Amino acid sequence: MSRIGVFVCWCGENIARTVDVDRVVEEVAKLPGVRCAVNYKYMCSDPGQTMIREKIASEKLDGVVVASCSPHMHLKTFRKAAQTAGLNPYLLEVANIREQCSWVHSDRDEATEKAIELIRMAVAKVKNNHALQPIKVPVTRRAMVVGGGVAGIQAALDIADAGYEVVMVEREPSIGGKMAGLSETFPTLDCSQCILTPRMVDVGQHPRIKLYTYSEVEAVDGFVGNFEVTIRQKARYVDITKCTGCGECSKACPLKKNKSEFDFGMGTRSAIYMPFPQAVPARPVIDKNVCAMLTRGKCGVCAKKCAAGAINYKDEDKLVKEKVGAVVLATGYKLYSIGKQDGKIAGYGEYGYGMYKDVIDSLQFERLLSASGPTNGEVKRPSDGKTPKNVVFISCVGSRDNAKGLTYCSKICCMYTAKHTMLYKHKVHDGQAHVFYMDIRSAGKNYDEFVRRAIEQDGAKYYRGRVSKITEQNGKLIVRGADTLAGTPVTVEADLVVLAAAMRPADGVTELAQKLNVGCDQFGFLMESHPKLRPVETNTAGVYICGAAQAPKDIPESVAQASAAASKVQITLSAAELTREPEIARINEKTCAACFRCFEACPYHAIEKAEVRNRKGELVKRTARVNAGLCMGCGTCVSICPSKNADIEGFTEQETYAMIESLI
Amino acid sequence: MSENAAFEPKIIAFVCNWCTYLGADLAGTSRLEYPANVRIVRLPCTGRIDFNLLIKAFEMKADAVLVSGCHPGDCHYTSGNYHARRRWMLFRELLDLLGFDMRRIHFSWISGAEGHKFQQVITGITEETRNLGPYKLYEGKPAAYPKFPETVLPLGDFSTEKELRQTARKLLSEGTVQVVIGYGERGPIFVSKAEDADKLVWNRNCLTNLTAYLKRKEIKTLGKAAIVVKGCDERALMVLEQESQIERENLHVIGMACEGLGLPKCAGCTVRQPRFADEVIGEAKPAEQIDHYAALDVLMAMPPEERMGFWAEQFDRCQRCYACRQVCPMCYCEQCIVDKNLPQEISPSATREGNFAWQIARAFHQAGRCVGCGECSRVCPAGIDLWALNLTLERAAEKNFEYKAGMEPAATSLIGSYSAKDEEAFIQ
Amino acid sequence: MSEIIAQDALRACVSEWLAAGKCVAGPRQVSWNRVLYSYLKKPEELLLDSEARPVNSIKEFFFPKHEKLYGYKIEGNDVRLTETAEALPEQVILGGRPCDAAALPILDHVFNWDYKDSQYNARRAAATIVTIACATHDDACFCTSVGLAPTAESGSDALLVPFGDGSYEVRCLTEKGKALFAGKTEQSDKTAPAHAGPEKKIDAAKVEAFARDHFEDPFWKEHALACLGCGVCAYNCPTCHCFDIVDEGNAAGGERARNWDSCQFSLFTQHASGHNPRASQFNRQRQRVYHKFRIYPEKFGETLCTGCGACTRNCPAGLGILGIATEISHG
Amino acid sequence: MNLGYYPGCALHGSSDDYQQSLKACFGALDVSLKELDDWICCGATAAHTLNHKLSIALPARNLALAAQQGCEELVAPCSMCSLQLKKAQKAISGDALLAAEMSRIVEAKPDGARVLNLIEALERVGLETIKTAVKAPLKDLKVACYYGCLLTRPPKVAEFDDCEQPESMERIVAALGATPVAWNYKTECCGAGMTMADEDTVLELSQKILADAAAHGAQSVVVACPMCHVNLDMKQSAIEARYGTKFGMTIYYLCDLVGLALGLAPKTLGINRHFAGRIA
Repeated sequence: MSRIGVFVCWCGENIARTVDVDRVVEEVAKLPGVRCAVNYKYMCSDPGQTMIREKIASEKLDGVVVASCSPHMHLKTFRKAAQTAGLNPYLLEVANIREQCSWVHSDRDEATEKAIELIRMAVAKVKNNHALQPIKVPVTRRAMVVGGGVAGIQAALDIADAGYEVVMVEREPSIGGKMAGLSETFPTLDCSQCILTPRMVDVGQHPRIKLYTYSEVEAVDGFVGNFEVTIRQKARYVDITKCTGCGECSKACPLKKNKSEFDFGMGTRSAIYMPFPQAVPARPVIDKNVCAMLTRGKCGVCAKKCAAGAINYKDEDKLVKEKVGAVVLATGYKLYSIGKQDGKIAGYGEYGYGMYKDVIDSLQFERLLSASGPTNGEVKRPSDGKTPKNVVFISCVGSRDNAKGLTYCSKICCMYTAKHTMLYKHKVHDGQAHVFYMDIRSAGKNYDEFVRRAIEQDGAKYYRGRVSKITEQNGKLIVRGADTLAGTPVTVEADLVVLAAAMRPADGVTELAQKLNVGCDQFGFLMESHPKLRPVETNTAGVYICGAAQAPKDIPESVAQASAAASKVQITLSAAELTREPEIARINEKTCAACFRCFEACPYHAIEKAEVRNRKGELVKRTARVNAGLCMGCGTCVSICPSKNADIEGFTEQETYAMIESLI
Repeated sequence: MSENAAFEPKIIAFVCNWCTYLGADLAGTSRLEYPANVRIVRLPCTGRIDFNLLIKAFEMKADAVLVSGCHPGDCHYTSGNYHARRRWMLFRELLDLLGFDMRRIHFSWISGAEGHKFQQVITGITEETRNLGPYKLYEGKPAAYPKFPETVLPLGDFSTEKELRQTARKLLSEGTVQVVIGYGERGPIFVSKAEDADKLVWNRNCLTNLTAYLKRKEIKTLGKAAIVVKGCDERALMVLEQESQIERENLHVIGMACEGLGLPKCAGCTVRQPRFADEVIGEAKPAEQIDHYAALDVLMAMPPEERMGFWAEQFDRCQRCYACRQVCPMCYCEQCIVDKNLPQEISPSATREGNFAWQIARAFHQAGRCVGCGECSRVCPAGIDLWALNLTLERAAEKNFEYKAGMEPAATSLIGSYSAKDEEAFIQ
Repeated sequence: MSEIIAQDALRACVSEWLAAGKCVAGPRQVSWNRVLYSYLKKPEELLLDSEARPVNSIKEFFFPKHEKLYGYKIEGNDVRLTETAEALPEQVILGGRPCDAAALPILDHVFNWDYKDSQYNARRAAATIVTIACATHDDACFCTSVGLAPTAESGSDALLVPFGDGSYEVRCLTEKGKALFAGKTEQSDKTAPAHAGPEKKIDAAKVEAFARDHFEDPFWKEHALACLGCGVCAYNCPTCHCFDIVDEGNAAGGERARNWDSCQFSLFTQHASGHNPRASQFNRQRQRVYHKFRIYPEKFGETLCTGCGACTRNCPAGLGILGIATEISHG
Repeated sequence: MNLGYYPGCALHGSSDDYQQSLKACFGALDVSLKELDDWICCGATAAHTLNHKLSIALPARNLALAAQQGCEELVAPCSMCSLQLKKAQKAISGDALLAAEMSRIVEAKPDGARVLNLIEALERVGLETIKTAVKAPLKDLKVACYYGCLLTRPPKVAEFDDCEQPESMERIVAALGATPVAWNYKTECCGAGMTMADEDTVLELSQKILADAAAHGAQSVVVACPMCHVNLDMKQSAIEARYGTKFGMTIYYLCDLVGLALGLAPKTLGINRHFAGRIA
């Protein structure tokens, strides 16, 4: 007869209000194999846990059921407690009588009945549970950081400074990300490049950081501690080992009229180009879609000009393999596509983005403000280069819009819009900034003060309301909106309109996420494994996330989160061996018929075709076998296996059937 | 309805840990009330949820069962729900044939963000089940034995017996093989001496699907074998190879062109001429094509409760002699699920419940594998129409996935694989 | 002088018995290719003078394939037994063949030699066996080889011998038999012709002798290769009587039950350790022959076979006692 | 091609000219319009502001009728009708319980038919088909495509290419050889139902629309909504009087233009029954 202890939590009033905890205890105490049953106000509290530990010792319990909140909340907590009391943690189960009982039922009797049954199920399961030992896997003590924006840079530097090798993969020709293109940063108005570029150089020169720019992650195999990553180095047509970065090639290049990606189309670049002067590595790349030599086989000017002979028109994509133990995803963001984009209307047609030259988005405006930008920091409007006297800023373009945009708040727009009005005012003294907003969200150190300054000192006009339509009449943009505080419609005749478009995950993140079996939310932002308690982990062991790839956030937050991810990586890499949850599949090799349907079905390729041989080395039989390092414990193999030679620890057939049979 | 006014159904929900369970938690945190009738069994993934669990739940007097997991594309384990979906697409057809009350088996995709949907689904199911009343499992209306379409049972001539013997003699004397698995006067024989080759016969009594012997220890020890197969038996070899049960190169296949043994399965046979044998003896005229599934339409035309009655009557006769399993080439498990008792997933007792559980398991384990050799039906001492179970799953596989077991050697297993494009209409 | 009864009179009896609340079992066409002894709902279901032989035997009316022994309920930490007070109705087992009936006295020994099996005995007591003598036989039949005959009376309460014209001579052999047919028959001066039955095919004594000193003989291997290891032979044999005892239940309680078991299953002798003393199919087949012709006779002084031929007739692989016994008998 | 036809109150009353044009035009494209038998109000009355359930039940009944009368595609030329029908469909398809309730109320399953407004109906016929059917291309006709407020909104229901800068009507007009002008007021409100209640508003709003169309060089405005037509056409003289500007702007129904391009006489299309402008 087993010796099970049942601990019923009141969760203050949360459970006790609807569930008669005394009756529950009285009833479950009668269950066969239940040694003791008690209830307490807060089981998760220290005294609660102590109670569990003491009972385990005094009653010599060989199984524990805690009836409380969802196992997703506190299963781990209680299992730790059990462990410290010397009980194998996997002999403890949680019966969810809060989220799935007291909170969803109002009838006290019904709720109590259900609670009792839920506990009965849990007891039945625990009786069939058996002790599990954590699994140990070897670790390659190197990390990969995907994305070379400010978050990636921070993570890479932290990990490298801690003494581990880092492989950094950046899609663009240079690291630096969005931040490299910004003008000044809120709330201090210090120059973005002045603070970022030194960090970029650090990365470039760090002895333990291996930099792959103009490269993408092609494939990822393996599992925590043992990833093998295939990286595609896109053909750059420039040998960066020979190149000195003198820049003669770009000067000489005859094709100069190409929209500059770095300037978000506000400026131009040549066919062979360095994205921006402070690029790391300071090496150019040839745009193979425009280069005359690569498209039509005529030209070759850059090659002639290059003293170092670094130009190689025959260059091709290369695939490189790197072994790492942990991965940080810092793939950043892009802006919500507004109005006409490549001929297609994407939303917010009323603002006429893509129809009216002088309606631009916030990042384009950053380039107009930036000293290194196409206008050298002078604010000139795209259509005719005139200095705009009236500029309208519209916030929440795509954000917080259930009707046709995205439901979430992009978080930074309020702040940078305030910043924009200031910087504009500082450059165009007789200019007037108008801001249409829904709410001003300026939580953060010195943030609200910053917004106040924009309004009070730099005289930006703020209208609480949406813009319904922008129309163009003889060179002016007629912005029609509402001031809901004054309760009147507002019409502004603007020279330039800046749309604070929502932040969205960068392109290709979902594909990358799939390669790593990492989840994405409905917007494509990478999923953390717990919103509060595991904010930089993912559900794939060894893969961490930071920066705007996880959710919209500003520079300080991205940097902080990057350091957090970095420290998690360091934990993973800190030992030569790491331990994993043992709730994974096992195969009864004695009765496995080796049909290998599980081998076909396993989503993680965690099943191996193995052979059992006797002492003489003769083949006794073939069998499926589980790779403990790869198995994630989904249990697909269990259902596939007709005679249930595959089973899954923690959710075994025996445990599950016991639960069902306890429901009579 | 009224007499069930007081009736509170028992509903068992099998849900995945990452979507629906979290959805249920969210319903809790959002305080969305729903009836207290549901009992949730948390499993890692819908991919883990096996059909036997559902049957057991009904045996434990569940009035309705729900299976719920992540939306397609959202599986925490990338594809568990796709595998599950494919299985349910097949499994429902089997239950439907048996006359199960399909209004008591529910499937849904509920994400961790869909607390409201969870509330809605559970409320819906509970109300529906309240109206349906308690589930009387395996109780149906008695039904007259249905009138299945008449078919001529073709019977070929068996003039090729001599050739067969010559071939066997040659193989044995030249040492190509150590044993020839073939038919003798009384039944299957295993000829290992060339001079015994004349013991082989080829006549209308060559019924057994000899490929069933390839799984048996006793036979494996006889050395490299040549096996006599008809076109129908040959299909089994494809599946056995696909499932790594035979190494084709270590097996010499003698295909017998066959124009029928006068069995029902011979009507409209599409594989009279073996296609992949090492040598084929004889030439068979193609059979006149018939609609194999017509017989099923007859069964499906009966109202569900009569179908249930029909099967209850049949399964009550089942003795659990396991002849159906033993003659089946596909039943090669080292230990059959019914012979395991930790846990006892399927009752070994010849009770109605036990026999349903067993026959459902046996049939469903053939999903996408059964090659329709009909041996199970032929040997059943109780004359149970097992063919109908297999045929239903064969039709389901063909209808839903254009899949027919044992037709081409390179095929991947139906149950072991999935497609994101699998289309069904029953998952909420 | 003899008693006779016409077929329709017999069917009339059936409906009368049914009306009186008796359970009446007899041969019934259950599917296009199968006749089984089973309980009848109406007299028309009774299949008379048919060539087709029932696949099963009448043993299952006394020793069912699944029989609840007793139930139990779990209450808190203690378990309460609940007796199965199944009131057994009177049974008439009609139309069995002499080789089926002859098995009953044999089973009586098994179920009573030390422990008296109350449930079995109760069923026996409540039943009247009305046998119909065989007018024909097939290749699988060999009753004459084990000391029986188409008109053998062993185990029957009444024997009906067909005239071939649709009527039978009724030979009441016990009080039960007399009681059952009292007033149902007519006087006649005809007596029914006795059918000769199959020629003697095997020699049980020879088989037993062979068994004594050929335990390790390769003969057994050779003759078992085709065996697929199902339970058809044992389950449909009138004399096979092995069973397994299982507990089935859930958290609320359950039952202890007796299920048929067969020595042809690999699990039959499987040890918990995983070791199996009868590891291979030929061991199991040999066991079955031994039990019938050596082990059982040694204990009870009679062969555990009535020559009904069911095993031979129904074996999916064309095996069966007859084949093996014949081989042994003729050298 | 066969399409179901739900006229709604307008096309059987004040906007009879719309119906005349529609029938002529589709006739010429040999599309037969089968009018829904026993149709009732679409719910665009006070219903949708007063009683949510009723505002779904009314269109639901019409949808149920469509299903019963075996019509798979239902043309509702009035933008309010098509909107109401689509709204109901959306609501029902999204909510099993509501669907069940509706089936109870209207005693039939309110599913089936795909609802088409005039633009969608013409798209259904096919731009290519129309192009090839054109006999008299409307070259040198500069026209402002006016969608109004109801046709494209709410976006989730109307599912237009873009509810603020739609282009589907332009595509059709272009196919007829005419030149759609780029202008600002495509989807502004014309005052719609205010016609009776508050004429001033109507006049002001409609004036802006006509003015902007004129400013961008349009000689005429094409609409796909009976209300818009009333306000821009019938009220035009009133507008001109009030604001002292002469527009003389012909207001076409989209099917008018198609009809003309197919070589139908203005009379056949009932254009002569319009008030403002001159016939092209």
